[in-house]
Amino acid sequence: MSAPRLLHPGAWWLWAVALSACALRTTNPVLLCLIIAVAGWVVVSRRADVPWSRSFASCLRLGMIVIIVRVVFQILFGVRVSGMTLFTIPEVTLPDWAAGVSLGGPVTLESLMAALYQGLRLAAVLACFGAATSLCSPYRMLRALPTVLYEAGVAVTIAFTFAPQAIVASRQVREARRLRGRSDRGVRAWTASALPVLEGALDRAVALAASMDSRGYGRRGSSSVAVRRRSIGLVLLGLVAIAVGSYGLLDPGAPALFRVPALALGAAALLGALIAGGRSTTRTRYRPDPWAAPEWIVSFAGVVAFGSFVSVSRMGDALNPSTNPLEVPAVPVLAVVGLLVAALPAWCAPRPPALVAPSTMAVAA
Amino acid sequence: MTLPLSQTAMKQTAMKRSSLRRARRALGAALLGIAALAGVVVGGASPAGASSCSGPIAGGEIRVVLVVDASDLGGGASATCLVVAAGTTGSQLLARRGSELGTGAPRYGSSGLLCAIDGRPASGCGDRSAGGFEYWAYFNGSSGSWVYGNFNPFTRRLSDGDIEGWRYVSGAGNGQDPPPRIGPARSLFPALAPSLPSLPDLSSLAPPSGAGDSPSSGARSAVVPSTSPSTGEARVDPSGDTSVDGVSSSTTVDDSVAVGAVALASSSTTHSTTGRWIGIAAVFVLIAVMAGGAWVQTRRSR
Amino acid sequence: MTVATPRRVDAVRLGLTAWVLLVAAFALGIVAFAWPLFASASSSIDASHSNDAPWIFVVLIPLLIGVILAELADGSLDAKSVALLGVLAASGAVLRLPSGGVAGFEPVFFLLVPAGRVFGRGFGFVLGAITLFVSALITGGVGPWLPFQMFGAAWIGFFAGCLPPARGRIEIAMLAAYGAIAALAYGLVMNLWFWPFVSAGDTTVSYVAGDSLVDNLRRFWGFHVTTSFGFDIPRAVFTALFIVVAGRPVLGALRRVARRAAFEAPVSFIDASASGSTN
Amino acid sequence: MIRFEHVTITYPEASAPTLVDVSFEVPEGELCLVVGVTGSGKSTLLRAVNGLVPRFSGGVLAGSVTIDGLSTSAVPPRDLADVVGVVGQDPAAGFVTDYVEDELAYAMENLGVAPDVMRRRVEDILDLLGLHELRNRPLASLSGGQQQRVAIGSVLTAGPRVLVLDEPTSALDPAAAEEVLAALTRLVHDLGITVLIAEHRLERVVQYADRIVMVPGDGRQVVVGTPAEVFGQSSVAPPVVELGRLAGWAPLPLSVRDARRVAGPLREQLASVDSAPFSRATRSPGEVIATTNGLQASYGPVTALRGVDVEFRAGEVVALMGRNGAGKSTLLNHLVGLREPASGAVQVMGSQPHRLSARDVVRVAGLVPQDSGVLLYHDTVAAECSASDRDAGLTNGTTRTVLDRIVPGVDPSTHPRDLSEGQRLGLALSIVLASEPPLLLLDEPTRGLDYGAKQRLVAVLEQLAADGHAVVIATHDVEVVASVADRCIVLAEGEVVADGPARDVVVHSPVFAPQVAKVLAPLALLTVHEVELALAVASDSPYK
Repeated sequence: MSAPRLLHPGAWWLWAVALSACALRTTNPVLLCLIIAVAGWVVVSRRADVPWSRSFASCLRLGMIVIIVRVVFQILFGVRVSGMTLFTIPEVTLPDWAAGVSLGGPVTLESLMAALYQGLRLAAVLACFGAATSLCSPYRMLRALPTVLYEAGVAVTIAFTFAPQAIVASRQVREARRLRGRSDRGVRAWTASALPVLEGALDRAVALAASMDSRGYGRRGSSSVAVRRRSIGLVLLGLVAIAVGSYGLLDPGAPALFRVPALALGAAALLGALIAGGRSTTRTRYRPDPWAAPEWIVSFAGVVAFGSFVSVSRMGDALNPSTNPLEVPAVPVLAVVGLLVAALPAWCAPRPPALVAPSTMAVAA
Repeated sequence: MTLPLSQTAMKQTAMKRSSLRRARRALGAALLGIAALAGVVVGGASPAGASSCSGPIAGGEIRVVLVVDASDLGGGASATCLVVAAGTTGSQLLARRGSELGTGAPRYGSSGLLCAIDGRPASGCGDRSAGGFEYWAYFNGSSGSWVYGNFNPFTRRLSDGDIEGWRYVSGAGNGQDPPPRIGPARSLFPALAPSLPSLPDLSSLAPPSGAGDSPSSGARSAVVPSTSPSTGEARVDPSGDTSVDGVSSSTTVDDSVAVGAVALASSSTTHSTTGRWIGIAAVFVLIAVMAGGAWVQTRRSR
Repeated sequence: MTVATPRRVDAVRLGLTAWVLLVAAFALGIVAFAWPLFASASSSIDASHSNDAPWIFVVLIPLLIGVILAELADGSLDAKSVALLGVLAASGAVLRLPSGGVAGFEPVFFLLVPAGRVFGRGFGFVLGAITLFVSALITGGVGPWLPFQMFGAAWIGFFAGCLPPARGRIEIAMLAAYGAIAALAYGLVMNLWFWPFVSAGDTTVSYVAGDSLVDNLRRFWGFHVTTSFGFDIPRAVFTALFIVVAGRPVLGALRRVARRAAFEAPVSFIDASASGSTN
Repeated sequence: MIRFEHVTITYPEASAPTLVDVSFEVPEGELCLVVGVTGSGKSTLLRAVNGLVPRFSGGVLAGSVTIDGLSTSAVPPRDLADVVGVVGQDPAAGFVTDYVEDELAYAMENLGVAPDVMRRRVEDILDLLGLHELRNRPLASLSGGQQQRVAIGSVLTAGPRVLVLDEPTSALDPAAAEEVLAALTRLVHDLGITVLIAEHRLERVVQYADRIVMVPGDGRQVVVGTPAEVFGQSSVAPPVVELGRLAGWAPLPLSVRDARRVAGPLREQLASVDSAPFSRATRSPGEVIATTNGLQASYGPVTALRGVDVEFRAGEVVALMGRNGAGKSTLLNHLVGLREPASGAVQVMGSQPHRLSARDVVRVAGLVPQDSGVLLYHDTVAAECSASDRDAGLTNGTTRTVLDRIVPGVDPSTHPRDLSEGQRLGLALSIVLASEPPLLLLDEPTRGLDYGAKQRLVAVLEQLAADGHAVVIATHDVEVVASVADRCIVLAEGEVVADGPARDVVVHSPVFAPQVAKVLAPLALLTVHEVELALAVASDSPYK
């Protein structure tokens, strides 16, 4: 248990992505619920006390909504699979311009369960994303960007810094409207206040640019031709691979190699290009986040869980319980164990330090 | 300026509290959802009743023959005449057949692709093979010959006298894939006649006209009763199903299907449901513990 | 005061590589968004790992955006552009707040379109991507859809920068029309990507892998009409209205700052020793 | 260190050059003060030091600017980052990151300083500027003074030899200004950094300056020299210098301390004179216009006002003083009905402002907010004026006439944001005044105004008071208070700690006393003008 510090955002994201990949491989409600629980547990025990750590809760709520939407969708548009009819709603057929789809009819338990499973899966994926966002500070995330994306990162940072001020400014402007004897409520007031805020923002941008310029912004070693060639080459390779991959994805005739492997290769090449390009800048990072044992453990935990799911899916249908006929979902022990491993970060990750959050997220609430 | 600051500060604290509360509520909600789900899963499916294909059909009902050819999976080919409500879709027809023969409902992939009929194949869905893909190809034979159906069983609505065919093929996934080996003959529809109890004489049966290329024995016998108007229809089906071809197919399903059916039946009923329930219970206890722990933690951090 | 005839600013210049990347990205974008329509029944998309394809794109799209941003940034993204980007992105995100990021009332484009118009394609592209990224981070709305939103918005900004030169009323009308169309297209495309998730499996409006393009399109249209028109139409109308109402002043403000930030402003040193230096 | 040689700067689309043939030199380790009226080109001169002008702004620079041997024509600003550090007017506007530490490191990241070196320098700067306890704080949560110091630190970390600051203290309250100036002098004395400052609040900085560059504007030659030399002839000068001129002291005292040393005789001479007659508070306040009793206000956990009881009468000018965050702005907002009192009551002309509709409020009370710019959101001055006439339902042209009375000769076609500080304030003021509210509130009206603009503002306020308005100004500017306020209310922690005649309150406060009062204490004279009058009386008093 190391001293309180923020874990490298990359580790959290790896963990979360692996977990969501697990969720994608199953419609087993039990496992999905377990995934959500694991994510929640880790978030609760390792999130910093900062505004953005709330996003997990909101993602859970969103997940709930997704489930409901999916089920309602099934009830309205569901094609009537045979089975135990729960209730029947009157049939309607939409006009042709709306593609003449027909709504309503008898609603069966089987169809509802299928919808529920699918909704649950999406909810689980959302929960994983929510976990990642609420576990790592966006600022750290930006600092972890590859250096070629530095400019974009700076732009985002500026946006973070400026957003709350823009909100304050818009409030002042609305007050100012009242001072000038205009109503400060309603959409009109809101729109009218938008413009002065924008103008202030733009003036602000000019001042900011001057300050950045005089503080050495954009002072980078001209990227050497070799490096540039290398990164461009990588990019092209990546593009070709992706093209092949997406072709293979769509054409049944294409050999298996032309599919996911090709796309993976493409992704790798692009990533390589980003990193290779980074070498060319003379910029340095102040106190970069270390990638130490805890980072390894956390990301490893996620990978283990994913591995367990893959091996389970090899063994049979336990990950996708049939809803028609409706059967009691089996609980593959291996997958459960894998998910428990994924819960390890709740203990292995260092506690976050007590840091004061900048007002960005707060005001946004 | 102090007021925006103080406000943000205030907002932050407020939000922290509310966010924790939300997180807790959300976890609780998740648990509730799970409980509800568990409760629902207990309910089983009950097969719907069926009306006779040889008997008179009521208005709003249609007669459809469904040919399923699983020969490539070691199963036989069978033709089943069913009476269903007008506007039934191809997928509904399949499900209905499954419930009538007791061979269980077809299995679909999450993308809506038909994966298995009568539990065949046991796993996998449209996997690749040497010949391209192994999948259930959908045909329509209402015209008297099989037409590769580029249509979607979920949206395809059937009309009276339709002959639908499924064959498990290994092919490129286009019109070149082979059709079912039972020809889509009108004769697949049993003549309407009063039902007189007698035993079917299977030996005296001639091969049907327009039966598909090299029909398997199972397939031939399967279509027989419907070809001889004199016999075949007249018999009470042990399963209480008066549908002649229901009988015929059910009697003539070869062992593999029978075995498959048994296996499938057992898989949906007898295999250790209790064990599964225990497993589920265990996991949910786990989840409950986590949720509780999370709740306590958020409480403490307040 | 050159308000009347401002020169066309190009805050982020596009090199050859950038163009190649953009074209490639556009193509991939089409695949990423429209794969449900082209996927054939038994292609691996709905074979064993049924939903992998979209998730592959969830990984690919951000990478691609990253590469493009890096390429655009390389050299041509100077302090002024970055500062403007940041501030405009923040304003866009803030504009989005009252709508809570709900699809219905989406004033983002109302800033994005004029900005792309004034500062050029490249800038529009970057601004679109960054604005949605920022607002997602601020509202905690990070999810699998984010890369696609960024991508969509980026293109909206890009094409806003490609619109033909026009002045006064015509310009406003053109922008408003473009805004409305863009908003509609955005919703449509987002749905297209999202469709297979919401309604995978067995509904009359759900995606059926391998079904004929026409049928899938029909069903998709059904899905779109039944689910999203409620949001998309108002969004398009709002965007157009905004641009009609506030378009002129916004354009004015942007052009003013383009002047004050003096993109491509003539800089010269008259000096005994050194002279004729440029930015 | 800094050398300007025959520098003439012309902006694009500008008819005349902003600076003409400017030549001066600042040796290493000096603190050089740039003075001049608003719009005289001070900022241009400062930004030319590291080449932001013309590289950033566009334009033509004739002549040459060399820093530490580097010519700005050869080296772009970003490559001068480790030679010149430039801090803009509004520090917050220059912040790129969100946390103090990151902000300090930002410049070094751009320069590619090695991580360990970076770490060390950040620590050094944190100690040097006394920011160490703020290192993990978000920038937005800092006070003005702290922000200004962080801004300075953020350019210092690059290790420049020259530091250029544009009005570093004009927006700060006296205490915060002291913090910043103390830090600056430490830099000059300990690190031998050359500092170039532009500042309106001369009284704050003159005493630290080694050299003055006076930019008269409108194309006249700049005057360079020691403070004493320059102020001998300059039109703009801090009160203590003017007092010195009046009393004919030589050398001219630049700080209160110097002045007190030589002020003995003057004090004796004036001791006999009873200051009462010169106290300009001869206006007789009229009927009560606004009152608050037991006014409470709070933002969530923090209480902004706790039980404030004040009243404002027609025809008096009341100064509202106190630290930042003492509750001044909050009180004003309540008086104009922007906030609803948590408890207690606010009465303006017998009605509760927050109950009134926007249209009615402006007829009762008008507020010119701290950033007067937010009142303006049309694209020309003319549009603003006509809009304000429409809003308040006045006959067309009313606002314009008011504007002409306050700041004559503003080009109606200019964009409000292109106006000078003083003009913009004038425009905002006239918009508020157009509907003639009996209660007029101004929040920090003198921020960023030069002496001339301040004097005009004072005149306007006098006029308004004479017309029977109740004028309330929340300000840090003790000199303005001294010259215009009849009554002074001091807020602290949201409570009224002093409320009485400006003279009594101000003279006895170490913080709020104007320079003249400090020099002449215990005499209750506040401005040079009063001293003049007093001297006139004293000279023909029987004692001589």
